[in-house]
Amino acid sequence: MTENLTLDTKEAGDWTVVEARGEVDLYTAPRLKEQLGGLAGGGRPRIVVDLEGVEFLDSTALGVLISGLKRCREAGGDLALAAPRDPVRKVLSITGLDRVFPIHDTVAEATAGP
Amino acid sequence: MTENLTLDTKEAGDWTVVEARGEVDLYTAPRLKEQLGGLAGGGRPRIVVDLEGVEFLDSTALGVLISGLKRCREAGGDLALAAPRDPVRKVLSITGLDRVFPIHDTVAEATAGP
Amino acid sequence: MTAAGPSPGERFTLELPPDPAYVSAARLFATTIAVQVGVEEESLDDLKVAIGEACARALATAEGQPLSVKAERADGRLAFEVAQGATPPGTAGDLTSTPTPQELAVGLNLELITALFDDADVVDTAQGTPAVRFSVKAGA
Amino acid sequence: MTAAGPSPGERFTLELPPDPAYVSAARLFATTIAVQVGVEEESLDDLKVAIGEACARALATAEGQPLSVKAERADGRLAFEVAQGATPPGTAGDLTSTPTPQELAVGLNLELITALFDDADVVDTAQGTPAVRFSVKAGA
Ligand SMILES: Nc1ncnc2c1ncn2[C@@H]1O[C@H](COP(=O)(O)OP(=O)(O)O)[C@@H](O)[C@H]1O
Ligand SMILES: Nc1ncnc2c1ncn2[C@@H]1O[C@H](COP(=O)(O)OP(=O)(O)O)[C@@H](O)[C@H]1O
Repeated sequence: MTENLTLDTKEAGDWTVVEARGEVDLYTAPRLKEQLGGLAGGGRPRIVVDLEGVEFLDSTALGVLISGLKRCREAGGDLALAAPRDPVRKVLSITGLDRVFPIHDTVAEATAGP
Repeated sequence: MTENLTLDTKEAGDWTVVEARGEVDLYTAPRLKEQLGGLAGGGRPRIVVDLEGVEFLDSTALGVLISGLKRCREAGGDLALAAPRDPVRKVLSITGLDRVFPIHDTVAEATAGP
Repeated sequence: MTAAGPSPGERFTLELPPDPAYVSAARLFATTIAVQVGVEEESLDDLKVAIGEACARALATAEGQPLSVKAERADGRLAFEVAQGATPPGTAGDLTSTPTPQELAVGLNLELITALFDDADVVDTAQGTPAVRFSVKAGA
Repeated sequence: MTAAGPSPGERFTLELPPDPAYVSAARLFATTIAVQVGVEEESLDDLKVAIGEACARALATAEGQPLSVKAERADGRLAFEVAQGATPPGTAGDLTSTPTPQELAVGLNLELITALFDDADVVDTAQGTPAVRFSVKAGA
């Protein structure tokens, strides 16, 4: 089975940066969900999802990000998105989710917050 | 319409190097045929087809190369192949055409001949 | 067998097992055909999104049926049709519970497709089954 | 709708207009499915060649019929079937004349496919029409 999505995690102070690369769709999104859930439930509820390497993102992926956001906020943290490419930005904008998530141009900007 | 094959021509003394890149198949091969026929019939019957950038080559392409070879030899020239990648080499070998065409590892080697 | 370009009225069909693993193949099919018939590059990302959402909705509404994507090139457009099932997309259930990502997604499927393609619609096909349809401008 | 991998007995179908322009889409379809079901990377180039030759032979033997490529994943293998026409591949005509590239090619179609795939064969399908068949080892 091919892996169309790779996920890498690194820590930046209180924040955990989840670097996604490839396609996040209904097939690959469950792995992202697991990753976000593990962090939010494991005492690391401040997450930046680095979308720079994401070429494609579908509604299931949006659902995973929304549920990740809720779990993070319930745990006193937050979930921010960094560096979405134009096609991903368009999907976020159409669904109005660009007003739900903190969106930053760079990971550094996202993790610089309070 | 996309172009899956690009062709560039440059002269090297008596030789004309036809640099092919992409896929040479039943759809794109007619353009190669035209190119080779024009050279063989136009007083430039010593041709090296540079296959380094060719990812795929089918039996129609082989037919075009064979008819090009004939036209070149009829006009007192030759048609050599340079730098075929492994998959292309395999197709040439299965069909026995590796014994029909002069095949060289590099374009320089091909044009160095007498 | 000539190298002449494709002519109008051409039909393209793809059927795949109803598994999320193959939706990416459906997206690739659609963009490959689109490129070949001269759809502008700016439309390809929207096309990928719409095909992906239509397939996701198909998986949610037509359990066990193959994923089916058809395209027809006619009148300067490339029209897509993605078969859907008769089952209404999952009722969200207990409204006080947190929706699953899949539940959130089903609500977004059509929203995204219609936002991206003006003529997008869920229609009944000649076979009496519903399908998502939309079209994109093809080359000359 | 789970992320579980595909299960055995899966069927894949592609139909395209009978035009040389679309044979590359058929090759891409075959390699995409192959990658997804775990066919080894070393086999992908051979697969591309065989699908391309089978489609070329289809265009030469079944004028006007859609290009049809089917695949079935079962018993750890991915089996391909490319529909062929009943017309015998172009008789080479006057043997003293120089064959056209297409005529040379038709002779090579099956030679290449059978050289690359041990089980390659031209068989009669259940519909009574011939098809080129061959299979490749799939992943677990
Ligand atoms: N299908 C959707 N489309 C767009 N935005 C959504 C969707 N589902 C949820 N959201 C957004 O995600 C946020 C949290 O989801 P929701 O379940 O509606 O809120 P709550 O946390 O109050 O239950 C909301 O602000 C909402 O705007
Ligand atoms: N279908 C083919 N498969 C392999 N080799 C071929 C094929 N057709 C032609 N050739 C090779 O190309 C060369 C020229 O083709 P051919 O028409 O057979 O020779 P001639 O120039 O004597 O008419 C030959 O040496 C032959 O080996």
